[in-house]
Amino acid sequence: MARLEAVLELADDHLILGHRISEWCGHAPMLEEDLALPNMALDLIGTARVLYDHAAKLEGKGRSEDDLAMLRVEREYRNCLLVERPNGDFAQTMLRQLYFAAFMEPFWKAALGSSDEIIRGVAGKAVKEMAYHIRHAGEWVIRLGDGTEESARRMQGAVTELHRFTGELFESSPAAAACEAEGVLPVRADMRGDWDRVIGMVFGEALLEQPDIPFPQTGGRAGIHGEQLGHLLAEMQYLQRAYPGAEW
Amino acid sequence: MARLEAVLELADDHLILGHRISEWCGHAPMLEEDLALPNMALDLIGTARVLYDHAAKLEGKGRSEDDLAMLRVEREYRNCLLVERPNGDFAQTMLRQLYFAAFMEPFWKAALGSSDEIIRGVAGKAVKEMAYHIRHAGEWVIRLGDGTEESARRMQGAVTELHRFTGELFESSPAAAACEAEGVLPVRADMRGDWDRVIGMVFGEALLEQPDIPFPQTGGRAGIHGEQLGHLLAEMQYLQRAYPGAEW
Amino acid sequence: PEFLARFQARIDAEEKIEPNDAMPEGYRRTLVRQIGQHAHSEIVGMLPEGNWITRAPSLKRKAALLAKVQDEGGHGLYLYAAAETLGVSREEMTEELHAGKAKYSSIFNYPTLSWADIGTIGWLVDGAAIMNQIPLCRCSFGPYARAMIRVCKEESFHQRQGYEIVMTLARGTPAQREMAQDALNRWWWPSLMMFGPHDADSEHSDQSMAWKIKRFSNDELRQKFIDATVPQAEFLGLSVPDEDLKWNEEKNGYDHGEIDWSEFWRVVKGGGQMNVDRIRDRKAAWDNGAWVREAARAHAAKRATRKQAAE
Amino acid sequence: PEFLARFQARIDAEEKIEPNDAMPEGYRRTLVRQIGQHAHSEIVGMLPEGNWITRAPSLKRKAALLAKVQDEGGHGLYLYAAAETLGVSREEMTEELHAGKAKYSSIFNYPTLSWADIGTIGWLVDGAAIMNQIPLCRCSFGPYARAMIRVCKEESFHQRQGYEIVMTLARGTPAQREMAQDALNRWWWPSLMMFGPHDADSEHSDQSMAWKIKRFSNDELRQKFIDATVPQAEFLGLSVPDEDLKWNEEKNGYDHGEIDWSEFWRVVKGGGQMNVDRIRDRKAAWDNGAWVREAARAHAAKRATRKQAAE
Repeated sequence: MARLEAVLELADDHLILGHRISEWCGHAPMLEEDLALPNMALDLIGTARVLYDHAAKLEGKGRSEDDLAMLRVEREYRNCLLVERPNGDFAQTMLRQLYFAAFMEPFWKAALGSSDEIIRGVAGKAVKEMAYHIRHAGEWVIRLGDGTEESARRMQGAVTELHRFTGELFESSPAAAACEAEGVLPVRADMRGDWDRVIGMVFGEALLEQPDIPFPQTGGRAGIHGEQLGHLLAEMQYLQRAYPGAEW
Repeated sequence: MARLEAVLELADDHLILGHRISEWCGHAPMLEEDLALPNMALDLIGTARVLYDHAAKLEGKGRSEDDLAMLRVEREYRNCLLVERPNGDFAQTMLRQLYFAAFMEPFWKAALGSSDEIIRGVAGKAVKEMAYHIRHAGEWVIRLGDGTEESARRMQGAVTELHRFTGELFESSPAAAACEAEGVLPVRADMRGDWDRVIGMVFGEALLEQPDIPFPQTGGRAGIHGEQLGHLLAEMQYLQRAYPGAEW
Repeated sequence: PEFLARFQARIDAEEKIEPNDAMPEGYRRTLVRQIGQHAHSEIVGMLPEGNWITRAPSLKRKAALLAKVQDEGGHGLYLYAAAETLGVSREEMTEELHAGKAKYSSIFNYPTLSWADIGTIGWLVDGAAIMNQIPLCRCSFGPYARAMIRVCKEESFHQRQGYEIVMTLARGTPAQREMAQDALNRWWWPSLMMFGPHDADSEHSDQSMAWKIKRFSNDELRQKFIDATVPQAEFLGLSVPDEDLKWNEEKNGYDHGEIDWSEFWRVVKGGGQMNVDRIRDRKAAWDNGAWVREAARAHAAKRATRKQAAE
Repeated sequence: PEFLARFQARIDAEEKIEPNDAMPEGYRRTLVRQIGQHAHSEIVGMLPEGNWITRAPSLKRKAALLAKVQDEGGHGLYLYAAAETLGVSREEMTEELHAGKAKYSSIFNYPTLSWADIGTIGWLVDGAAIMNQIPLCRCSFGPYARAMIRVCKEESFHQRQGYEIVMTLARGTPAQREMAQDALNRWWWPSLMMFGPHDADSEHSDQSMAWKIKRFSNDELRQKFIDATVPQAEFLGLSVPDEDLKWNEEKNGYDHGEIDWSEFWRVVKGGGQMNVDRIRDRKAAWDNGAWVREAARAHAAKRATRKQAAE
């Protein structure tokens, strides 16, 4: 069922990125970021919860939000590769967040007109959150890009590392394409203009250049992930797996 | 049952240290060590297998070696704290290995006279392996301790980090004490002399000093582990947990 | 001496002391030490709970735990700000923590070994913290008192949330119930130690009482905590790991067994299982973040220069 | 030219060329490149399998996988040693790998996504490697030929072990069976690509044939591999993911579908999913180990000095 699959793709994007961000907890470079990072993680996980719940109902097999979030195997996760990339340093974490939010903000804005009521509801809240993520992460990209020599080097390193995963954001899986045709979800490719504009503005101030990407990386929507995802899942699923059927 | 518990303590020590060492695989500082480290891991895991199998039979509930190794929860593992410590850098890894092997070598030597046939069998093989581990790790401790300024600093850092976990090696849990009284296992405290002699010799050549330890750390035999062990187990147990009852 | 008497008179009249008011050096020092320790406790306290964020058993629990740990960071922030009004910077206090010169609550030197620990910390550790902190909402030093009002509200939310986690486990499968009992066994005594040594052995106490920084003695607060908590454990069907615990009709409270003070002092002096790891983790976060903070300063300076040039 | 003729005569007479023998520069260069690539493939090949060591599903499998990855390191060691006889150091070759100047087998740029991948790599990837390597045991260059004899023995052990893992899964639960089929789906085509481009598109080939570095063409070896492997898949009840695969009675072998060469070239040129991560991991291991290697050198020098002083 196309809508179920497409909703899971979105849910997985938000959960996995939220999980990655949550790994920073207690280890941020300053106390203010020990507050800001969980904030962003909470936004993402909150959105994921509504989407998994929606997916569970679309599926109609009695599975719960947690069953979908925590009891699938690696090949069944449908998140894009960008969100599963390891945190790396603070520059990579902030850039990854900017890349993602600069896509999701116009996406959710467009989704305000979805024919699916739940999607509209998610969009209303998420569009504001993503605008905040763009602002917060964007400011850091600028500060680090135009900060010290070291921070500029690391920021450019982050671009080299992550830019190749951004193309996948604009690609629609067959399931997503079906939802787009029905007006359930916005057309992913349509976000390109807004994304380019935001990234262009931030990069301009950050003195960064968008690199040429000879080999964009994709595969997440088909469940072909990088090798880090399995390790993330082993942790994330541990209790659910170790105590099958328990309530928490 | 005391013997079951005491055998599990030994098995857990070997498995967890073997697992830690195996984490180096493909990431060692030189190709020769990419061969030597798996060698040591294989020795440890090989010993663990025989011990788990022994424990499973002592228990007599139809559990297998893998059930015991992979399907207990964190609080049920009985390994000492030393072996679960994160790998840290190569200096820490080699020092941890030396500390452990310098205890196990005389232990297995004494266990050659055990009243338990399986223990005698394990001891015969393990005593040689531990002698090799002492040699290999000891040589690295010497090289790094008396190498460059950086390596000496790291090696001394490793001593500061790990020495406080060595006291636990010489302590017998009630289960172990019962086995010692019956002649099943050697008395742990009796290894002190040999251990001190080996460590003293190596440290002498490595220009290292044994620090005073105001607060020796113990707790592993009661299942009070550090926070890293849970993460190790989440990975190690993942497949067994995700596919209950499957054969591999 | 006349100044001291006037100061004490203000205190006795329950007036709030504000940062710009004249105050005895001892009063200032006591507060800096206490508020700093309190702030550090919030920050270090993020680590044992943070240890379970990536393994939280459901999305709801994961979100709640994230929010809780975030709140603790927030408390740290208010408290550092309150201490800063007394003329020490957050940076200085942080460096003292990393150098092992400043203390933080010893409870965070115990490891979190199961999910039940997360519930139990909320229930017992936040519960004990609230007992300590409610009187601080009336502390004579204004900024500290105001910070505590905010902190206490959030803490009691955490306490209820923690209790609810433990209740879910206590009413869950046998394995979950065992997990809950095990956590209670491990955290009970350290929680009692959070109130500090017996009154007879407590330094700093009398003067702090006189200055109304402290309003109840360690033993009074500990008794309140026990009296409040034991019935909660009973309600869950869990047993408090103290054979000598029993109701004393006469004092209308529980008598409890002897606390192992050697354990208390060992952990205070750095010998707890996690002391070394906690400080290492905090220091690593700080050191690994140095380039970020430096870049932020450098960027702010560049921006200021540009702005000036443009004016 | 006279020298070249004499050299070719030796080759034609199946004489082994040894490191100190005179040899054409092209022969030397070809061998350095090929042996180096081969060594790098063993080393990089430790990573995708290493990814599952900490998650191996049983102690027996964990030990076998460790031993296998260790063997690969050993192969790397013999092969670097064989290349070193031609005058390039292991260090130089390693730096070329890290700088992206030296290649390694593209197959290792695919991720290992499930435990079945570990079996499938043994079965297909080691299987394909053996097809390539058996003829190399008769390579005209002595040290390479001798290294390959040792390597081949171990590889065929790995291949059987891999097949046995896949068999266990194929005969296991439905989920395990699906895992095995999924792994075959993902690794089949990349394994066929391991033999290199079609003969018509293959550089270096003719000269290597003449020099007896190579003894069969890419397409010949690929055909052998397919003919050997398809019945193995059938025996397991797994389907080879090629709709055009069918038995051709006439040629006494299988016809297969068209290989996606654009995919092949993309990965060779650095665009595979794991190319960047593989080199980063290797480089990180090397860079993080620099202080260890340096200390070992420093210590050896100190020891030598002391020994001299003592004599």
